[in-house]
Parts: sequence; C-alpha cells; structure tokens
Amino acid sequence: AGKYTIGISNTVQGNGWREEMICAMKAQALASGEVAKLNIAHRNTDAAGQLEDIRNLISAKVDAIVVNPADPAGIKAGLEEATKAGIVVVAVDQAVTEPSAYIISNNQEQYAYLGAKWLFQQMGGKGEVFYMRGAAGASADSDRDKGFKKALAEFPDVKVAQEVFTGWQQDQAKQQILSFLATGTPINGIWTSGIDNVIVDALVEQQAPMVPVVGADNAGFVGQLNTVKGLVGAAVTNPGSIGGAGVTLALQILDGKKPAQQTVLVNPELWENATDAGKAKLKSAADPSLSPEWPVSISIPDWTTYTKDQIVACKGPGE
Amino acid sequence: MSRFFRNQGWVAGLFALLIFLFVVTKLIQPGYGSGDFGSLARAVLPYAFAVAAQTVVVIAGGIDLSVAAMMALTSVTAASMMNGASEEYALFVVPFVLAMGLVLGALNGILIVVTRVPDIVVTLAMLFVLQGAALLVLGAPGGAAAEWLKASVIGTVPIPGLPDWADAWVPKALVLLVVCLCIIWIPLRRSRLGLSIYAIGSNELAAFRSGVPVARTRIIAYALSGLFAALGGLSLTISTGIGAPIPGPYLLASVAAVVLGGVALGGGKGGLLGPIIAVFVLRLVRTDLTLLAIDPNVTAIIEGAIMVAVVMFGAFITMRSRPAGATP
Amino acid sequence: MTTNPLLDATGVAKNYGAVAALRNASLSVPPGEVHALMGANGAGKSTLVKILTGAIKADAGRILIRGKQLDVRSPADARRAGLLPVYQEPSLIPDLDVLSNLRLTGTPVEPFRAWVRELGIPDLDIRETARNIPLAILRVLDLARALAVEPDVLLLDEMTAALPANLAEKVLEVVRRQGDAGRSVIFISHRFVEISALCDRATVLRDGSTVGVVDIEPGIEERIVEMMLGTRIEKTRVAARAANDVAVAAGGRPRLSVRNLQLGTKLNDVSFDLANGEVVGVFALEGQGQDELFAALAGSIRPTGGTIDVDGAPVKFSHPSDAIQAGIAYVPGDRTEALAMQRSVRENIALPFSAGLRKWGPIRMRREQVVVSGAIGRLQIDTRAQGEVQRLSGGNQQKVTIARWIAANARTILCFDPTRGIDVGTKQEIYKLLRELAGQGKSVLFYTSEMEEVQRVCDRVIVIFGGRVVDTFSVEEADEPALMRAAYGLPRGARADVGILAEVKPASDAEAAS
Amino acid sequence: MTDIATMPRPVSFGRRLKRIMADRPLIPLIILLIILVVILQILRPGIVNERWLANTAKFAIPLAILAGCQTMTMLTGGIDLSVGTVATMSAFIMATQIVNQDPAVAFLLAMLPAMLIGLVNGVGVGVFRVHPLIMTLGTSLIGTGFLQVYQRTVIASGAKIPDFLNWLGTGVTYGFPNALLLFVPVAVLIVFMLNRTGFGRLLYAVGDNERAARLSGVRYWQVITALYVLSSLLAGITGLLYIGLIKAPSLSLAEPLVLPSVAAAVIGGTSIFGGRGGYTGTIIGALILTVLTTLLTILQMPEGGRRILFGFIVLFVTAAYLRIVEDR
Ligand SMILES: Nc1ncnc2c1ncn2[C@@H]1O[C@H](COP(=O)(O)OP(=O)(O)OP(=O)(O)O)[C@@H](O)[C@H]1O
Ligand SMILES: Nc1ncnc2c1ncn2[C@@H]1O[C@H](COP(=O)(O)OP(=O)(O)OP(=O)(O)O)[C@@H](O)[C@H]1O
Ligand SMILES: [Mg+2]
Ligand SMILES: [Mg+2]
Repeated sequence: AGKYTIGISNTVQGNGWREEMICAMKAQALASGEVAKLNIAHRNTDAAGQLEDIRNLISAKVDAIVVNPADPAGIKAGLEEATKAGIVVVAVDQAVTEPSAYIISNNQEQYAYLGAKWLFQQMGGKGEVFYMRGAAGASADSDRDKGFKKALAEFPDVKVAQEVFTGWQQDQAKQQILSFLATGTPINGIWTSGIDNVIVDALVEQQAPMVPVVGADNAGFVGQLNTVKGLVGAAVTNPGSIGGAGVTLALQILDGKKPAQQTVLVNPELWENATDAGKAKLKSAADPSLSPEWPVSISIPDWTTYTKDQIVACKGPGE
Repeated sequence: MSRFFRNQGWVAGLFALLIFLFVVTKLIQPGYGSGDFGSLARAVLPYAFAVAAQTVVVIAGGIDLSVAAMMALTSVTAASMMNGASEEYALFVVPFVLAMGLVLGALNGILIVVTRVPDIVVTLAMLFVLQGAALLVLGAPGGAAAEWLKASVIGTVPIPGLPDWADAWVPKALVLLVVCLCIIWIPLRRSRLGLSIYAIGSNELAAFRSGVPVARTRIIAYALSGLFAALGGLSLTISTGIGAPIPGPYLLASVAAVVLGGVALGGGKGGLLGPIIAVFVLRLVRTDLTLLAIDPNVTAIIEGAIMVAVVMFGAFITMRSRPAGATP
Repeated sequence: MTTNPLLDATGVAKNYGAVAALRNASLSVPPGEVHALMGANGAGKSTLVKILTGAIKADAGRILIRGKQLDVRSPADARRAGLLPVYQEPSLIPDLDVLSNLRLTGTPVEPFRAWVRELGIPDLDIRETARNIPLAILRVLDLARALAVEPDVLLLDEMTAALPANLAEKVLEVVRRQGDAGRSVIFISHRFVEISALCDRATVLRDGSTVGVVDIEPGIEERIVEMMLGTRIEKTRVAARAANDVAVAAGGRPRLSVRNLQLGTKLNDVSFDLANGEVVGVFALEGQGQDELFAALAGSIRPTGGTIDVDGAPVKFSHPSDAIQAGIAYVPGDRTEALAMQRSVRENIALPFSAGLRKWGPIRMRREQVVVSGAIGRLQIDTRAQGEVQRLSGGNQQKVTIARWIAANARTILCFDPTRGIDVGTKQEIYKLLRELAGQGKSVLFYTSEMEEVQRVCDRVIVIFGGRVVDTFSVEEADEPALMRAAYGLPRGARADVGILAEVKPASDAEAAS
Repeated sequence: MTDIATMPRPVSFGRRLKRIMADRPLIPLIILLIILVVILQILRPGIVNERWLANTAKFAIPLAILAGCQTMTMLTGGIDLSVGTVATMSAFIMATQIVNQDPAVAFLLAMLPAMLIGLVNGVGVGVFRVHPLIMTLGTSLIGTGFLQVYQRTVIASGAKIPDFLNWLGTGVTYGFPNALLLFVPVAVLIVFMLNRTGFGRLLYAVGDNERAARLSGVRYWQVITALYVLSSLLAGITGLLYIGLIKAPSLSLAEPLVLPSVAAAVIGGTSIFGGRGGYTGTIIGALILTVLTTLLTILQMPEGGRRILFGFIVLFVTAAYLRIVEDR
C-alpha cells in the first residue's frame, strides 16, 4: 500500500508506557496508509546501543527514523549520520541536541511542574510531601526533577519529607511506600513519577490516612481516582501515543510538508478529582479495558488518526 | 593438528560462523558496505572491552558482576572531567580514567582476597557501590568528550600500500580495539603472570603448591579487568559524547560472549580471541535482525535461542568427540 | 648427630578445630640421607610435609633450615629455601600443558626431560595438557619437576602409592641416587619393601607426635609397626584359601563372565570368569588397559565389542547405575573420584541408597545410621573429622570409598588398587575384609600394583598386557617372578631377570621373613 | 573434649563463643539481622511495630522463596537466573487469563510456562551440559520474548488480580501476613527435602562431586532436570503470590528480585560452588536484605550514597558471617 519504510528505535522494553508508544507507532503507520514497512529496534539498552540501532537502521536504508532517545545528547552522532544519508529523523518523548532532527515531545519539566503545583495547592501551600522519583540517572527523571523543584520553590512552606527513587518499578515503589508508612512520619501529599496505582493500593491496604496523590494518566490510576473512596488526586497526561504523532510528523516531512519549527511540544494536561469538572473529565477518560500500566490518553487530536481498536490490536503495516 | 583442533577448534568454528553471517548480511542487504562495517566496529567497541574485562577474571576462575557498573563510573568520570575542558586536558583524562579502572579493579580483587567472600558476592556488592559512585559523579546523563577522542573512532585508517577500497574496510574503531587488546593481552599471555592467571583458574590449590602467589595474581587479574572495563567506559563516552550513570546491558552480554567464545566459566581455559569474535557474531546477528525488520518482540526470543543453541551445540560436539577410551 | 641437619623441626603442632592433626612432631634430616617418615593413616605425615613446605601454617613449633630459622610461608618460599615437595595429590595445573607447567614454576626444561626419561617415560609429549595425562605419569612428572631444580631437600608424600611396579622401581632407583649425591630426601610410604630398600633412618609418627627415630636395618619393620600402631599386629596370610570354607557351587554359573571384550585399541579380546565367593586379582603394569577394563565392567564406558554376562544373563551397561543394579560396585583408585569431599562420612557412605529415582523420598534416618555405623566400624574409619570427608586423612578417605559398598551390600566389588595409601594395619583389615566378603559368597575383582597383595588375598590372578589377558595363575603359581614375567608380556617359563626382580627381591624376602 | 585440653593455646571465652557460633551458623546470621533492626529502630524510633513486621515479612517471603530456588540450584553448583522471568510470566498470565477463564484453568495456564522453562533448563544443563548461568539466562531471554508477544494478544482483554491472590499477598490475620500460609509449608518442605530425603542428598552430592555421584549410580540428568523443574514451579508460585502483593501486572514484575535472591542465598551461607549450604540461612538472608532495603529507604541521603552503602553493608555482612563461621 504505502511507499515508505520507517525505522523506529526505542531503548526500554516491557514498560507499559513504552509498549503503548510502540503500538501507537504501528497503528498510526497502518492508519496513514503511507507506510509499507516498519523496522523496529526495540530493546533494553543505553545510548551506545541506540547508536548501534540507528546505524543499523541507516544500513537498512529506511526513509525516516522515529526515535525515543535514550539521551538527548548521546545519540547526536548517529542522528547526524542519518540526516546526512537523507533520512528524516524525528525524536519523540524527549528532545535531542542534534539540530537537524525534528522533535515532537512531551514536556517533561512541565509534566512535573503541573502536578506538583496542583499537589502543593491541595496541601494548602504547606506540609510534608513524599517525593517518589523515577530511575536515578535517567534524563527524563532529571527533567521532571527540575519541574518539581520549580514548583517547590513557589511554595516555601512545603517540605520534602523523603525522596526516593522507585526506578519506575512497581514492586520497589510499593515496598518503599510501605516502609515509609511504617515509620509513622506524617505526610500531606505524595508525588509520584508515574508509578501511582501501587501507592494508592498501599494506602488502602494499610488503612493509612488518604493524602492527595499525583500520578500519571495510567489506566489503573485513573480508575482509582474515580472509584477509591476518599482519594483526592490528579493524573497528569503523558501520552504514550506521542509515538503515533512522531510517525505522523515523519510522514508529513517525507511528503514535503515541513513544520514551521523543528520542535513541537505536546503540553501535558492535568485531570483532578477535586472538582466536578475534573471528575467528569476523569470519568470520560477512564478505560478499565486497558492494561493498568497503559496511559488512557491513547490518541492525540490532530496528530493521530487510528482508532482505539487499532492501537489495542498493536499491528503495523504488513502484519 | 588434532591438538590444534582440540584447542582452537571452537574459535575456528566461531570465525567460520562470523564469515557465514557476513555472507548472509550481504545477501539480505546487497548494499552492505565498508561504512556499515565501520558501524559494526563501533558498536562492538564497548562490548568487546566489557568482554575482555570479563574474560580475564573468568580465566582466573572468578566472575566480575561489576563490569557494567565500572564502565558507567569510568564513563561518567571521563565525561564530567572533559565537560567544558580543553582538548588537551583529555590527554590527562584518558590515563587518569584508565588508572582509576585499574585501581578499582584491584580493589575488587583485594576485597575478594582479604574478606574471602566469594567473588560473585564481592563484585555484586561492588556493582552497587560503583553504580552509586557513578550517580554521585553525574546525577543524570551529561558531560562531554574531546573532539579528537570522538574522531578517534570515526572513519578509517589509511594503511600505506593498501588500495583505497581496502582501506575503507579498516575502520579506526577496529584498529583501536585490536591495538588496545593486543598491547595488553599478548605480552600478558606470554608472561609468567599470564600463566599464573590460567593456573589459579584451573586449580587454585595446585597453583599455590606450584609456588604461584595466588592472592597477588587474583588481584592483578581483577585490576586488568578494571582496566579493560575503563577502556569500555571510555569508549562509551567517546562514541556517545556523554556519560550515563545507569549501566548499559554489558554485564550479561559479557558473560554470554565469554561462554560463546569458548572460555569455560570454571576458569583456566580459553583465550581472548574467541570471546571477541563472539561479540562480533552477536552484534552482527542484531544487525541482521534489524535489516530483516523482524518483530522486535521476537528478536529477544531469537537472541536467546541462538545463545542457548550455540552453547548446546558446543556441549554436544564435546560430548561426541570425547575419545572412546577415556573414562568420562 | 655429627653433621648439622639440613632440616630440623621440633615441637610442630597443628589443630583443625577440635582435631589435633599434629601435636608434637619432630623431624631432623642430615644431608645425604634418605629419611622415611612413617605412621598409620591419619598420623599426620602429610600435615607435617605441608607445614615444612609452607603450604599450611603451624600453630606451634620451630623449624630450622641449615640451622637458620627461615620464614617459609608458602611453597614458593620453601622452593627458594631449597625444599621441594611432591604432595600426596598431583599438583600440575590441569589445564596447562606440561611445558607451561614448567615455565610456571621456573623449572629448566632440559634437566626435566632428562629426569623424565630416567624415570622410565621415554616418549613424553611435553605439549600435552596435564588433564589428559594418567595419574601415575603425573606423579612421575611431579617428581621430575622437583628433581630438575636440584633441591637440597626433597619431600615425597606417598610418591609410589599410585605407581605400577615398573615406574615405582625407577623412582626408587632415582631417589636412592639423590641420597648418594648428598641431597636429603624425606620419603613417605606405607610399603616396607620400599623403606628397607631405600631409607637410612625413619621417623615414626603416631597420633601427631614423633614416637621414635630408628635406623633402618633388617628386622626393624616389626619395631616400626609397633611404634606406629602402639600395639603389635598379626600379619597373617589371609589368603589361606578362605574360599575353601565356602564350597564354591561346583559347576554353578559364574557371577561375572566376560567374553572377547573389546574397547577401541585399549582392550583386546579379554575373556575371564569371576565366580561367586572368589577373589580374582588383576595384575598389570601401568597403562595396559586395566583402567578401561574396570570402567567397562562398572558401566562407566561402553565396550566396543564382546559380551558381559552376569549370573549367566547378558548385560549391557550404559551407566554405572546399571552395573549397580546388577550388584556390581566399583571402587576407583583415585578417591577424589569417589567422594563428595565437603559432605559427611555418613552421607558419603549412604550415597548409593538415594541414587535411584525410587529412593528420592524421605530417608529412614535410624536405619541408615545403623547401616552406616556398621560399615564404619567394620573398616575402623577414624571419624574424628567426620563432618567433612576432606578433613579425613588420605587413608581414611580411601576406607570410606569401600565402606560405601559394604553398607550397600554389593554382591560384586571391583576394587581398583584399594590399598593405595593405606597403612599396614588397615591393609591387613582390608585383606581380611575381602576374604570375608568372598566367604559370604560375594565376588571381588581386585587390581593391585603390589605383587605381594596378590598372594595375600586372591584365589586367582589374571595378568593383562597390551590390552590382552596374557596369562591366568592360581594363587599357588603366582609367585613374583612368574607374575612379573607375565606382566612384561614374556611367555611362561622364560628365563629373564627382568625389571624389579633383581632390585627389590631381597627386601621383600626380608619382609616375608619377619 | 580432651582434644581441646591438649591444644597448645588456652581456650579463651572468645574462641569458645566463636566455636558455638561456628557450629550453629544461624546464630550469627540472626544476630546480624537483629543488629540491623536495632539500627533501624534507633534511626526512626517507633518504626519497628507490628505493621512494619508484617510488611517486612510480606516482602521477604517472595524473595525468600526465589532465594530457595537459588539455594537448591546453587547446591548443585548451578544458578537459576530465569526465576524472575518465570515468576513474571505466571503472574502476568494469571492476571490476564483469569478475566475469561475458570480460576483452575488460569492457574494451570500460568504454571505451564514455568514447567516448560524448568524442563528446558533441566535438559540443557543436565543432558547437554550447558553452563547453568548461560542456560537460564538464555531461557529467561526467550521467556521474556514470548511474554511480550503474548502481551500484545491480551492488551484488549485487560487484567484482574484474583481476590484469593490479593488476600494471600496483602492480607493480614491476627497480625500475621496470610502469605505465611504459603510460605511456612514451602519452607518446611524445602528444609525437609534438603536434609531428609534422597533427592536432597543427591543435590549436595551432585554439586560436590558429580563423578562420585555417578559412580554411586546417580543419573545426573534426572537429578538436574527434576531440580530445575522444581525451581521453576516454585518461581511460578512465587509469581502468583507476588502479583497478589503488588497488584500491577507488568512485564518486568519479578525481575528486580533475581540478583537479591542470589545474594540472599549467599549471605545465608550457601556456596555458589555447590555442595554446601542450606535453606534456613537463606531465609534469614532474605530478611536481612529486606530490612536493609527499608533501612536505606528511610535514610536521608543522595541515591548514589544509598547504593554505595548498600553494597558495602552486603559485603560486610557476608564477610563478617564467613569470618565467624569458618575454621570450625
Ligand atoms: N583440613 C583439615 N581439617 C580437619 N582435620 C584435618 C584436616 N586436614 C587433616 N586433618 C586431620 O589431621 C589428621 C592427620 O592427617 P594427615 O593427612 O596428615 O595424615 P597422614 O598421616 O598423611 O595419613 P595418610 O597416611 O592416611 O595419608 C587426620 O586425622 C585428619 O583427619
Ligand atoms: N536409606 C537407607 N538407610 C540405611 N540402609 C539402607 C538404606 N537404603 C538401603 N539400605 C541398605 O542397603 C542395602 C541395599 O539396599 P537397596 O535398597 O539397594 O536394596 P534393593 O536391592 O534395591 O532392594 P529393594 O528391592 O527392596 O528396594 C540393604 O542392606 C539396605 O538395608
Ligand atoms: Mg597423607
Ligand atoms: Mg601408601
């Protein structure tokens, strides 16, 4: 059907968000009708490994590469070589430093800032917050930390009771929150970097006082915001479907429709259950049929054209 | 002759497999050329050093779980030292980082010797320690690498007397790898120290009774491992231009390649050439999988299956070729 | 003592937890002396050698080398001080070839080669990996490696125990010349023949203490045995046809019947029978196919031709468990092959009880305890360090390998040199035991490297040469010259003063007289 | 004790104490555990309460069962790196199949891959003599691949945690976690099996000296195959328990437990070289690691510092334990 071959490089495997991203890429490639074949390099590796994948994709002579960068700067050389070889390069989810690459990305700093600011407001501008970060040393984590610190600076009376790294692992996060609850340290709010539903579970199991919780728009957590009694919280969108948007952008460029700027930022939204308006939004967003680790925002208006069935089926062209 | 095959048969077989894979690659992608080979060499670089690091200690009868963490620490150290520094400063950074690998590797060895805790536990503990240290050096990926260092793995080496098309098949990264490994390995292999490393891996008690200073030899083996890991860390910084505190997938890959390369995990047997060829094989398999656009979820299955199948095959032929008379 | 001793150790003690391996050992050797170190199994001989050569550290004691107190902390130090040991276990590095092993220890190659030839191995391939070399040859290489650096003191721990007669003979010859050349040798052996042929004096250890130093002279053996064991032991001719007691079922089927057994180039057309209640000896020089014969009968390797019948029914063994199922148990000569060293004596003895799939369930501990202690008692195993077999002395380990099959009540036992490294007292016990087993109707195939044992325990002897059975003797005919001739492949009745006969015979006469 | 009386040195109180501890290696381990708990209580007064104890037990139990798999395989000189993948697979399959299937059918489906992987591991190690590290690493890669392929087919159907598993994983009755109902029988069974059954004996014997076991009539492949199947089945059950505890099926659910499970077995005194060790020590080892994790979580320090501390404490604990126990 289509005429293009698109290469995809991703360096985290087995994580719900990333799996959704890959499925969005496949679904979008299929829905666009312009893609003959996807060539996906999807494994757990580092920047050097991603360079290897990108170069393999160059060897495979793809028309465009959509990449979720392991690191903004670390794959610069590979992207440069791709551009030189006449391949369109689009980075999703995170920016890259290579100037020739196009970027369509979630704004990680803004993601953290938005959630943290809402949380601190809920806490009445004072009190202790349990700060549950992602993986130590990951660049998305340090971007989010910037946003969190920015919000913290705006609320001088809010203190971080404890800072932990969950490694974006459910089990680790749960053990951490349980240990922390056992210390009996009073807290007024919990900010999580997307490992959210196990936290609410832990609060419920331990019959601990419910405090406001900020998480991401993962299906599990959104469901909890709608159903768990006494839970006040907010889900900040971090659509994995950005992958589909990346494919769309790449196709546009291949078709000669270059965007005005190299960088397109998708700004996060915040859905809370403290107000009626927010509740309604959450209700409509909830999707219990999705895996609890999958973000519910499975599409991005203007950028993706596939149906829910298509992304859930997770099939690309030719499959 | 038969002894050559008994000793080197596995390496020769691996090499044949590598050649076969190159042919396959060329069939899949007729345009596969010298530039792509250069990419392969660059991809191999960090793995090869990780594998060299693992090989030394495995031959000495140990195992080093801290290889990848050591690479991360040396990589971030190099990247943060070179960040904003002059090009010449890198001339100091490189030896500094190598010395650091050597010393930390020796520390592994010293801890094993002094605490008498099994090496697998000591290096596991050191994995956490080194990872932690890497995080303290750089909390997030960052830093920089000197331009001349980055250039040292890009392009090819003009060899006088060779035609241009042949030069194109001599990527700098490959030359760098071969030179670094040979400078360290060949003199070692020929020295009494090298024999001692094999000896303690083969039978520690017999080695001790043969007058080998077991503790010192073990420490040196780990120090060398640290040195190779530092080279691996440097090559990470050089190829990416940054340092990342989270270790890459080099630990398990190194163990797998060591075994594929014909080095017995019990120690005392094998050499460096086999594991290095194994690294090329494994990287080339990945290239082929990408070229073939195989479903990424299936690639994990294929990589695992290849690993298991090759090792099973090796076990099978050893079982078959065991001379009839020998008591098993 | 007029000359100053080269090596002088006094008051050496070593404890392993509650076990005192050495309490108060002393040893003094002047230059040019071949000095025997004797003692029962577990007396502490090996421990003393290890201490003298820096392989382990003593808890107490004073060691002077050439009158000076040197700091010998490792075998490397000992080597520099001129002390070179050949330990009870081979210490070549298994994965290195012989040449690399030499380089590792800084041994000059040419003298080594010369010694190897001298010691009776004309065609050693120096690039061969040590792992592929038979144990007996390895022991000789170990010795050659020590000799090549011309040490002042050579310490040989049961050097000859694993050697066939032809190699042992060469070793004795070479060692004697060392003494003549002014070097000292400390020589550990349980074989009096060797001691009397070779040594000038002997230090006797009992329970970790030196109980006496004697000059070797004819008739001294009894005194030494007395000192070693604390009591006098009866040296009986156990082989006094105990088989007569049980009327071997006349015309009954043989227990084991081997016909035309073939194994590659190693075994050729081997045929013999083993009856119930019979002990059949196998005598051979090193490497004549006896290892393969035993391995084939034990199910460890598959023969390439011929048949094996058990109780008249043909069998094919593909795994030792098949042989065990048929009631045939194998006791290898090398105990490290047979023992789980970190496990207890009890578990080692009870190991065959759990082997079959059907026996994987719960163990009846009390019954096991009874059976195991019965076997321990019968072999008089010194169980002071029974928590781990590796802490037993070499001889006691050897006993455990036999005790296992006594406990399992095996009907046929293939013993490959079972008295290797066992002291005289225990040897007598083992001979008695084998005869008793035969008396109970069991059958034993018994390979030995000591001719004397043939006469002590066997009913018949088969001699193997070049993979063939060259002769069969009844015990009455099996005198040493006859055996030796056959072992060298000479036809019966041929007159030749071959090999060891000329050398050792007087000594063995002396022993027989005692 | 006449032997002691003849010892050249007088027996000090310290030596006697050491001897007592050496004879009962559990005592020093328990003391180390108590020390950690006391430190925790000092750092955060009041933390050691009933609820904390229950939570610690909840997290220690899955770790302890997986460490049981490692203990058993390590006794034979092996290691089972596939337990993480197996546990994850059973958990994920259970959570997704329960949606449309009868619980019993879902359970069988969940245990099926565990059984298969165990069998493949067993045959690879026992028959083909592939090194266990490589074999289990390979099957775990293959398993992960299959899981990802499988995951795509069930995205649409969603996931659910069965109430029973939820109750088992998180529930507490009279202050005791319900998970003990699973763990106590499993632990008793493992301990009994290792000490009082023929199979247990064979694990030790095979790990200590395979040739000796063979000469005693043991068929190596039978023991090893049974062992790896057993290990995998235990890992599968752990997966079910773990999903009840975490309540979020992910594709890497139990992977983070793999290295700690090895560490717990080693801290508990099991030798990675085979033939030596036991399960009771392993249980304490798992508790020590769990308490240590808590301790580090509540410490206010940079993440890098935490990891460094973790590494050194693990090393120190193992070294101290060895020091006390050795030379008995
Ligand atoms: N590592 C050890 N741990 C505990 N006990 C030991 C250890 N090594 C030796 N022993 C004990 O020390 C004693 C002396 O052992 P040694 O090996 O020196 O005897 P030996 O005289 O050489 O005997 P053999 O003739 O049987 O070889 C024995 O009782 C043995 O059990
Ligand atoms: N677990 C055990 N503990 C103690 N002794 C045992 C044990 N198992 C076997 N034995 C002893 O070992 C000897 C041989 O037992 P084994 O079980 O091999 O016999 P078997 O020929 O297989 O008999 P069966 O057909 O009854 O199983 C017997 O004397 C028996 O008492
Ligand atoms: Mg001895
Ligand atoms: Mg002897």
